[in-house]
Amino acid sequence: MSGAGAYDKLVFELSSPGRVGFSLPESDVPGRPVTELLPKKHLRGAAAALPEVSEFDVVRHYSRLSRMNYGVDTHFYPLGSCTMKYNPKLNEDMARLSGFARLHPLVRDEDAQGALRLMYDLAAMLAEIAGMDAVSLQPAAGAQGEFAGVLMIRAYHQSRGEKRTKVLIPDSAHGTNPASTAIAGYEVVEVKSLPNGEVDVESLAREVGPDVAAFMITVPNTLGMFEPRIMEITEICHARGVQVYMDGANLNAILGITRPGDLGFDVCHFNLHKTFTTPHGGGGPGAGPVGIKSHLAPFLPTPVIVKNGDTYARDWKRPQSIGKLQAFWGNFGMLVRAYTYIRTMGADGLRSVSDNAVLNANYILKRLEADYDVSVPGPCMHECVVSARRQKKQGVTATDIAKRLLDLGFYAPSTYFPLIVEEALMIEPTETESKETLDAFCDAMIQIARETEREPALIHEAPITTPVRRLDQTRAAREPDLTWSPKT
Amino acid sequence: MSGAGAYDKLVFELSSPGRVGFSLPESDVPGRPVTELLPKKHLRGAAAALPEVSEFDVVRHYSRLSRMNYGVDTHFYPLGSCTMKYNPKLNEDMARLSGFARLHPLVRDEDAQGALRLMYDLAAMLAEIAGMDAVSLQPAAGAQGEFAGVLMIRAYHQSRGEKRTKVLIPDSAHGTNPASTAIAGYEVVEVKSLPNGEVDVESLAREVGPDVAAFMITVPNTLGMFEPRIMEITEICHARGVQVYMDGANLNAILGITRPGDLGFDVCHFNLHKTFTTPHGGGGPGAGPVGIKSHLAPFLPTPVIVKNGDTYARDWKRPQSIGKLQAFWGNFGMLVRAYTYIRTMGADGLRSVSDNAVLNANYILKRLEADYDVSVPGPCMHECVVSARRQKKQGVTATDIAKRLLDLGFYAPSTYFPLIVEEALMIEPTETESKETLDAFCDAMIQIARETEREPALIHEAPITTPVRRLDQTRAAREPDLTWSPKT
Amino acid sequence: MASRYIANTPAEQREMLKTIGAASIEDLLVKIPPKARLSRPLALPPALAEADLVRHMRALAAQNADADRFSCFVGAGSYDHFVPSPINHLILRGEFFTAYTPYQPEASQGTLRTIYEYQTMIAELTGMDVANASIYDGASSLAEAALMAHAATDRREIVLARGVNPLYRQVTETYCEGAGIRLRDVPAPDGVLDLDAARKLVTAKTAALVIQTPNFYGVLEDVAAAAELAHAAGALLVVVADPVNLGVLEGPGRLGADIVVGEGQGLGVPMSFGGPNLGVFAAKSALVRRIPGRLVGATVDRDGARGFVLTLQTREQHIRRAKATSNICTNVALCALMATIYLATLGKQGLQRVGELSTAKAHYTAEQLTKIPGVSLRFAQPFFKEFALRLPKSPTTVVAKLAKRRILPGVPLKTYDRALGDTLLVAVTEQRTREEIDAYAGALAEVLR
Amino acid sequence: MASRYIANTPAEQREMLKTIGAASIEDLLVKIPPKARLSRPLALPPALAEADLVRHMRALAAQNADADRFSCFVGAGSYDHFVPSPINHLILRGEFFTAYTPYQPEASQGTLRTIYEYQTMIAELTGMDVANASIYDGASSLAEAALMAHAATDRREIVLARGVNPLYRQVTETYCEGAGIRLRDVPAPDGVLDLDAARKLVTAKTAALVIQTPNFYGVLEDVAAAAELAHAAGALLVVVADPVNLGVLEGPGRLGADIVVGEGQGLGVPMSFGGPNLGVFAAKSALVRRIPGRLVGATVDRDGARGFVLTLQTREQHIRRAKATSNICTNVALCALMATIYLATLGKQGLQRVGELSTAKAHYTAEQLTKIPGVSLRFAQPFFKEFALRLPKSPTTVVAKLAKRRILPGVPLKTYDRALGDTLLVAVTEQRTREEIDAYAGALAEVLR
Ligand SMILES: Cc1ncc(COP(=O)(O)O)c(C=O)c1O
Ligand SMILES: Cc1ncc(COP(=O)(O)O)c(C=O)c1O
Repeated sequence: MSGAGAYDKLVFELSSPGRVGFSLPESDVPGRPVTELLPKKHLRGAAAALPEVSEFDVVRHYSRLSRMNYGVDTHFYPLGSCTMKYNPKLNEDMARLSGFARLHPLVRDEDAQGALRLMYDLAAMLAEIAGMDAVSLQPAAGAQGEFAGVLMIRAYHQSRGEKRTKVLIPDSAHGTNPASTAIAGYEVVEVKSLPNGEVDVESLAREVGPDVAAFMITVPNTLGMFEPRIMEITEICHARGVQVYMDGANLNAILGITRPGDLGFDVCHFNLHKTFTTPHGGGGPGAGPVGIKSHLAPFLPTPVIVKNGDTYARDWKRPQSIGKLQAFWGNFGMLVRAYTYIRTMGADGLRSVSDNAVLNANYILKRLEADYDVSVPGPCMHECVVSARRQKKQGVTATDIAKRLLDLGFYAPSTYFPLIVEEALMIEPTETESKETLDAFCDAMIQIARETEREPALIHEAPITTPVRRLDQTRAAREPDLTWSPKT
Repeated sequence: MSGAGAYDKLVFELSSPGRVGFSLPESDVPGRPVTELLPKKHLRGAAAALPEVSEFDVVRHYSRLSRMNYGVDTHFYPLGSCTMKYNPKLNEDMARLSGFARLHPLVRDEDAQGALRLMYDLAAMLAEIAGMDAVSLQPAAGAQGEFAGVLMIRAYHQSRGEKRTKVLIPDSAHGTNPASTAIAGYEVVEVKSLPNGEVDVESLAREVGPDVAAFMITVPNTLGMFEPRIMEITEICHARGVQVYMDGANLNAILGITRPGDLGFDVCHFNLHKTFTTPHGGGGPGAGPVGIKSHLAPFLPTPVIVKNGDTYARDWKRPQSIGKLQAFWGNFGMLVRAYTYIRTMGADGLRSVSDNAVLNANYILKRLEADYDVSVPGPCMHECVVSARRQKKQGVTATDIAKRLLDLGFYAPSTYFPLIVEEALMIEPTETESKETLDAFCDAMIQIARETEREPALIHEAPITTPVRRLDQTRAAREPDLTWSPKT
Repeated sequence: MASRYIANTPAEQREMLKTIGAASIEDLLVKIPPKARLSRPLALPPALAEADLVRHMRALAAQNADADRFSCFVGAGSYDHFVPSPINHLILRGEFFTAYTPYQPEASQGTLRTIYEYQTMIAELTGMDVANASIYDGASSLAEAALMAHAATDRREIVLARGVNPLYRQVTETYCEGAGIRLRDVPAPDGVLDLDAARKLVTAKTAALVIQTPNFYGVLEDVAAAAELAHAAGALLVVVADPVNLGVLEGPGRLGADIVVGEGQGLGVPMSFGGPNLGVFAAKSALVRRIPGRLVGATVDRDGARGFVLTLQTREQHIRRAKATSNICTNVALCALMATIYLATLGKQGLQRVGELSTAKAHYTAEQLTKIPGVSLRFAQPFFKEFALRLPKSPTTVVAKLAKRRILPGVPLKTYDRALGDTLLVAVTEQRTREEIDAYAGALAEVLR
Repeated sequence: MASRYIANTPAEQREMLKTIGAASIEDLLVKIPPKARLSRPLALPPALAEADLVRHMRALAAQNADADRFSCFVGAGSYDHFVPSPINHLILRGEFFTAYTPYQPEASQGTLRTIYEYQTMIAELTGMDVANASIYDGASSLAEAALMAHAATDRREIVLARGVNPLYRQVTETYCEGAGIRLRDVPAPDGVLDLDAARKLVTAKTAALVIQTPNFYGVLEDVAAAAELAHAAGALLVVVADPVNLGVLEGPGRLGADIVVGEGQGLGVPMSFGGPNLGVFAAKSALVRRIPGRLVGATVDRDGARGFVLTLQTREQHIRRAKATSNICTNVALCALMATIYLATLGKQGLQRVGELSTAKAHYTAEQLTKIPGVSLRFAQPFFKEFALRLPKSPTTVVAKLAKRRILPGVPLKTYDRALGDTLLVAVTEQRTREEIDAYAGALAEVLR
């Protein structure tokens, strides 16, 4: 691409010795230079080779780099399992109020009453939404929420003197589920799903033995389907002393419709960066609060935000706590955004979120079913998974389709997830997208299906409108080039 | 263009009946509906046909539209006479402090001391920069500054019982000069410049007679050249009772180097959106303060911001004032930005601005002189004018060159201005651009000169990387389509 | 210390000078006569580092009674209407924010499209055929309308209703001076245009009759009657109207206005101590080639694709110079963009709600305040979001006392009209809560006791 | 009332349902067993309109002692460093802000390039070969380093210097529990690592020795000595370091560290009551295939043009699942972007100045405070921007009293170490002015009188 798109600089390549982009005051205190204040052995031998650029260089460089991205603000971003909904601008304004953004984490409770109240109330609202008894806001993301949840389960079993060593996880699960569980010290046992993605309840019933600590499942599952026998499953587990964990990444499907707690789950995490509109930011930060039933409350991460009369405090005296997950109390900035969102929507609004998320996903599923293989017949919940199995036979893979979509002005669905669906394209439209956008996307998908037959070259060549074309992943992994150096 | 660029919607085309993008509270006061409070004849017959879109529709639509623009933040923007320098982000933060942004203009002086002090101090700083005795911050833009300045000159002559009916303006002047002067009630007499763009002083001396109220000139002139005999000119004028007005649009060339007041000017306006970094915003708002010598002070627009002891006030008691130009006191938000900028730079910083602006312009002039005709040999001041005269002979006009530059990732220079240079390309790099950028731009210009000879088709076809290609201006003017309607 | 806003390093300067063939930057300044040179540094306060400057600016800002810290009931041409959050985020996108006037349309379609949308929305709201891309503010828009009426009719008198904002009148006077246009005023003894008086003043010499609705006192004028009267004399009717009210009120164009101007600040533009504002300017299509300022039109590109350009530019100063319809060049495009985003966000229903809420709250406020002994409405006329209140004590004193309680109760009208020395002009937008209104009423009652 | 965050209108819903062939949205929820359905609306506080919500949030924010209204001398892992204005403007560009992890590299080159830049800058500052794209915060970075050291050495003990932030120790403990890794502590009676004690504790069972420099008490540790000691036992040396200090202090990698982790919040990320933060993670290249989290690498596209991709993904959970090097998925990319822009803006000279100013001000503060009778430095060791102060009165009481004067004087260390009941940890960044420091000294003197 030439013109606006033809930019190929790294900030280091703009550097010019002696150019400055900062403005710092002269020292207003008397004193000796740092070279005299500190022993030489601690001081840098040579100044760090950071770029030397002007403020304007910085602004133009990063403005230009931003234009090499697709974002939700600029493109439909139907990435399944990620709930790429609109991130309200108001949330950003609120998170930037200096009473929040400029608050040090280690001020006294008395000096942070507004922040603590917000956290207390947010935890209570999330607990109500999920039907749980308590919520810890500390986990920094979904994966850390899982980790915290599994650790609480572990502490619970330990507190009862039980030695359970395994956690069962369906083969359709997101990778963080087994990873978090393994780090928590459990053996992960993968449970094979039925062809339709549902749990094989009978076989599960056989597997949940006395060595099983927990069963971890995503609801709706990663095929976008509600697990019809879920209450039966949680009952079976409980009957065997097994805790049930719900991966709440797909909560956007069920707000006000059904609640993890009511389904029998003992633990459930939230992804505030999915369901509750905190921005994804190119990969994070998010927030992964974890909700629990009361029997797990003693094990909550410290500190727990509590309310005493009219004041709020951080309670550190939790002898059975699993400990801390982050240095401080959670990704507070994200909590402000999620709080703002929930207070904007209210109960009816949240219910309407899920209603429309489900409607949009089903609309896409319907519109695509003639041209793509559908793994499980609808209705689906908030997302749908189609397969490019048919296209694959003609040499067009899910990846190819994703790349072609980029050329047509859309970000791509999640591909090859869940693992149990061949050539999976996992499409999550969210409730914030309009019918026109869904139609344009479906039209593009159908067009690609046609092109598969008539003009596959268009697809194999794609993308051609992006700042770069398909990239050599193998080379990247074989000869890792992870930092810039002047010779490059 | 397909992909990211292929967006062709107007907000009306996204509208869906009943969709909402706003959030307003329910009324918290008792009372009757508006239909009962107000006589029916005042009420709209039918609701206004505004778009009905969601907040996200709004955000994505305008985000996408923005991507169809080049701006200084994303592209080198060498538009002569416009001083397209970097607009510091800090200015924006300061202008948004609620003590400034949320201040009503009609609060008492006592309730606006910070704002009035800022205005008072800014006026004083501008007066010092230009060597003038007083500055009114009220004019909303350069053209209004001119208008105010000419009106003050007029009031001055009137106050002395003189009837002068003409204002002399060089043919190289910006269009606002004659336009503002005409509106102020003067006959405009165009003065022919010498071939090198300078004033023909001898002929001017003949023209400034007793019927001439003022001579208005841009310094440096619109060819980017300093008028070498300027002090002689102001003297000649003064000797004949003629006031001299300096169009200060090009002040970026002379900060701390020379001052309009010291050159003998009686009036001079500033374009804060040029020299003093307030953003151009796609066409405005700007601010056009006007500076004067003390003999014109009685005629300043009302109110004048004054300081009494430690307090600041708006002084309305100016019986000889030319009156008001805007309902309120000036484009205060822009004043905050300019103030922030001047306080950031200080005297040395401003001097360095002009030094580097001049250096950059001369560098470009030098690098282009082999491939383009240079109207006046250098050194130039902050901008340079080259001519595509040579290219024109080969069928490539200044417009063609401008369009080709768009494809090469640059905005275009000003074209066909000043009018006295054939196929003019007026290039103003500003001090905020780096040598790499200037080199890249010069390389592109030289490439185009080569293409003129070898591949003119590339130039005639340009632009091809922009959201649209060359547009049919004639059709736009012949069949004006100025508002959207559903049938279109 | 090098500046973060200047790119060139000393080494680069040397390199560039070498290319140029100059020994120093001084060498480039040779055309400036030595005696013209400033021989000392500018006497400016010292440069401040970013953090120090922020501290200084915060201190200045804190000395102002802004509408976040004070309850604002001040109007008279600038209003504390709600600004939805996305506006600020979107206008700050550098591609909008740092672009110039869209002279290269192919690289400016973003700006051009938003102006075209703006023109459409303003035409729709005002009930006119066309709207321009903006004028500085409401007052200068009115002044431009007066000049345009003069040019269109070749008549030299403008008749202004007393209900027109007096600050607008002042600006119009400034602009009309040069053209030798005379302003004549129609009294408004009852707070509305005196139609009989107007009929006498509007003659064959009248270029335009100017009214404002709701007028300066908040009172609704009879636009249709004014139109009839003006047209009968062959004059144009210019109506000053605040577009934010036009979700509820009829577009003046549908009632006979030939030109509608107004202050668009209420459409998402911060009050910002009075500027920048947004001058709205709309007209009947017959007048299109006389319109001041920029116009954007739809057209097609070489491939037939829809595109937008600045059009009818022969009206403008950069082409027509001394004969241009106006001297305006830089306008307030970004404020027009704010208004466009505002109107898109509020939309059909929202703008109506803003008007309804403001009216409801203004009437509630009037009710509460007039319960206080000695306080009454100055005019017995239907009003919209603003009203004139007669007080038993000096409005200036009242304002001073209420400021101590963080209430900005309105504008004393004495300065604008000696006859209204006992009158306070009170504006109430949808932003004021019942709590604030009740607090105002309570405080006023106390202060008047 | 329809929501501004939901696009579908009732009419559109009907149309879509028709296409789907369902009568209602309820029909789409059939797979949810009736008894699983929530039969009542969620019991949440009522929805608030934008303006009301803003008012509510402002009220909450006003109840916090933020660093704009209070003089902040609190550190201990979160610092009030200066944030240049452009950072916030740039990260808010929707293309950065609302993008996901760059799984489709062709449409994510913006994010990928910034991460590559970030990795380069962090590697340079820490003196390491590679850095990852970020971990949640400094504490979880340390925890990941402990797990990685365990995996790399197959040893089950981590020896932690007492100078490591105790909150980081707690998090490390949480993470090590599952893997059965044991933490052992080396005392720091004089405020620095007791090398003799360390030598005893670091054995053939030790996966890593962990030190922090400047440590929790602000004191500089001898990294080279620690490296020698650790390596002698075949253990790795993990160093916790705040990258904002590394403009002045030597990159731990050059002194022998194998892994450097730390909290990057000081690099332009707001304190935000402790999160989101920026977990920095850098390592020697030998460890690259064991690094947790994402890595971006340079490569070429089909046409040979430079491009960037997520690479070495087989380390990660979405591929390796239970055997991944870490469970991290969402990280803190946007905070890494802030840091990247911060480091580009400050640059070579600026970061150095930040360190110099902070050190100078910290030492000036220490001098002023220790002039007060009864106040002394807790440790006689070289410190950087933070120091432990022994007070003659309870630090908790002092903090409470100074809060009334809008001074946040530091962190009482009692909670972290009973032996330090008389100690206050004071941090001073370049943001604190002499005026604030002197006011602090004055107030402390008064309070202790
Ligand atoms: C189903 C599911 N579970 C868990 C996660 C992990 O959440 P996070 O990325 O917030 O750590 C994801 C994220 O993509 C997910 O989709
Ligand atoms: C030389 C000159 N004079 C006057 C003006 C008019 O200034 P403004 O656009 O601020 O009205 C300009 C603007 O481009 C200019 O370049």
